[in-house]
Amino acid sequence: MSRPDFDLLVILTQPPLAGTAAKEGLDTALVSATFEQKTALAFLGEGVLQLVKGQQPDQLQLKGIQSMLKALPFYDLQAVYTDALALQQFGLNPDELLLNHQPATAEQLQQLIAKTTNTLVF
Amino acid sequence: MSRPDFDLLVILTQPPLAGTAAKEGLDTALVSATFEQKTALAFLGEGVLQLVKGQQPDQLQLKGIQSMLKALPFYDLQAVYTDALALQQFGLNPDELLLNHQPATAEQLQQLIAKTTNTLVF
Amino acid sequence: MASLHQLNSIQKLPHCLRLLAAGDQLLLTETAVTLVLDTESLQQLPSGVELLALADDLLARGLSEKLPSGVKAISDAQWVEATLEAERVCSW
Amino acid sequence: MASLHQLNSIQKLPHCLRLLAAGDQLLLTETAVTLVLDTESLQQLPSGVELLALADDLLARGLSEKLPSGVKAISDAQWVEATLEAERVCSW
Amino acid sequence: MAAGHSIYRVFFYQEGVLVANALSCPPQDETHLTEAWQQLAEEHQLELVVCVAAALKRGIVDAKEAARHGLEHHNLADGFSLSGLGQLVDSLSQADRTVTFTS
Amino acid sequence: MAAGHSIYRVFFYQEGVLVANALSCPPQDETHLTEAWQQLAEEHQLELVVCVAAALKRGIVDAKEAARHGLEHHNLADGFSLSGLGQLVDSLSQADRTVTFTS
Repeated sequence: MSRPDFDLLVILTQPPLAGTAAKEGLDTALVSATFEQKTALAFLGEGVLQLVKGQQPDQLQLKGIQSMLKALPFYDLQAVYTDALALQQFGLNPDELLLNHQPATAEQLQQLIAKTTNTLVF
Repeated sequence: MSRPDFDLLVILTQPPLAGTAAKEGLDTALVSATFEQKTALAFLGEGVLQLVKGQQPDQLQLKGIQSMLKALPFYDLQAVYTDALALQQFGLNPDELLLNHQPATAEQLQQLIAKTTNTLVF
Repeated sequence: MASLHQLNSIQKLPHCLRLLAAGDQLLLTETAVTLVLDTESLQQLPSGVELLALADDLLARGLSEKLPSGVKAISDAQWVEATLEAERVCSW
Repeated sequence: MASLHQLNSIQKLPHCLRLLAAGDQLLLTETAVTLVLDTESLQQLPSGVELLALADDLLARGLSEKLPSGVKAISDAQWVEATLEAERVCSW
Repeated sequence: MAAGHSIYRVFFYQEGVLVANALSCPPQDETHLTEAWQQLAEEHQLELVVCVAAALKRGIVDAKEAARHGLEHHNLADGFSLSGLGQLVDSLSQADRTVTFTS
Repeated sequence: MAAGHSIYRVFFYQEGVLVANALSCPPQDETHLTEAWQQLAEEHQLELVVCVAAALKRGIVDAKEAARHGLEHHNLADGFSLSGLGQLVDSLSQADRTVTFTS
């Protein structure tokens, strides 16, 4: 294999406020970036709903990951992909979402995995 | 509502050896029958796979619910329904399965819920 | 009023969907409220089923403004009323 | 050999299915071995993907005798080998 | 409850028993569920019953069960009591309406 | 391991941290997972590391964390140690192959 593009790809599949998996995945991605590992993040399926603006988790005395997502640009983690099919399924306009992200087809996501050393799914 | 047919319907939806939900559901149904509540049991979706014969959970040092199922006839719990569509989906012949059970269509299962006071899903 | 079905995760939708009867209500709670955006899945609902979603769960996930016309958002107090008005409650 | 995908629950199949590439292997473990009976879902697998299932998980659930021709049962030792032969392992 | 309805019993089983772990320390900005149930129960005189079989399996023990299993420590939170599935069946038959919250 | 491969580290996070609860009492005819890991670790000199943030949230504490949070009891099983996510990232970059077991 040629030198991989990324050391770690973290895939987030959970919708907002579904237990702690999304937060734990994001924590892992941020720690990885902090340790100077080349790190990418992908939102798959219901995971794309994490990027919906105007979420108010305090309404349920919960904490979402949106405030962490807004802080991403300050970490060395700029490779953010979203599942284009899921965006379409949920009727979400990519431009209306949080974060600078790149909608990707299933084929593009397959290639991303193929060019990454380790992939963790949350 | 006219007098219900059953006090409690327990629906098992989990495949074999998927955590403790199926066992906990079956425990609840058996305790209910022991307390002289009219109790019914239904296997829905992947739950029908609990009735496949020849399971060897000890292979994984686990305990399935099959030995408990074989003891059902000794409790006052004879109303056992299976999801006919799921049986077809998994290519299971109703006669090849454990227990004396009645395959039921979605409509028949809907009527079962309508004629039962409480339904718990496991 | 027949059964009130409570669905708290879209993973359980396939089972729940088949046991919904005309006259029943389906209440979306917790993460299942994301279904309100999933037009394709909503079309699979049998006719004669009223679709409800918990207002706080929608709000928390930023979905209140995106509610399609066929879904009614209800408060926690209305939820309690709905459990008492229904003949029975079935939680998936 | 490209990626070895490990799937331990059919709930996660929809995600996993879309990220399988030709040349990948899909290993069914734990409750996901029930997929071997689900002909309709198996037909959705992209071509060029080798389908494996853990022998012990099949045996424990009484499915060893019901294995369709397209699925290969493997032992725990073969599983370890498969993780080393693959370029990477992706667990769903 | 504000509308005059009364709650007969709250029964914790399956994964729900983990709420009764007195050693849980969620981050300070998250709701401490164990404490929230304790407060609610105290204010409204609710009975909080935890399924004993489900609890033991998941490492939630009271002083009595700890002694019985030879364990040094125990962790069932105050306000919760361990009991059997019979209590669930009793609640089902006594209450006008049963509402389940699944995981 | 029988085939000569070595295991760098076992990292428990998310729901996996519940394995390290020393107070678990599964029924006698079921595998006691906590003890099984302890035995395996002793036989093969494995390092069993539990994610500290995930553990605290789920009520798994060692003596030090219990003291820090003013708790009377602690329940981290012997043979396990609490540590941060940095250990997971270190393992990912050091090992030839990482295999994850999800819940």
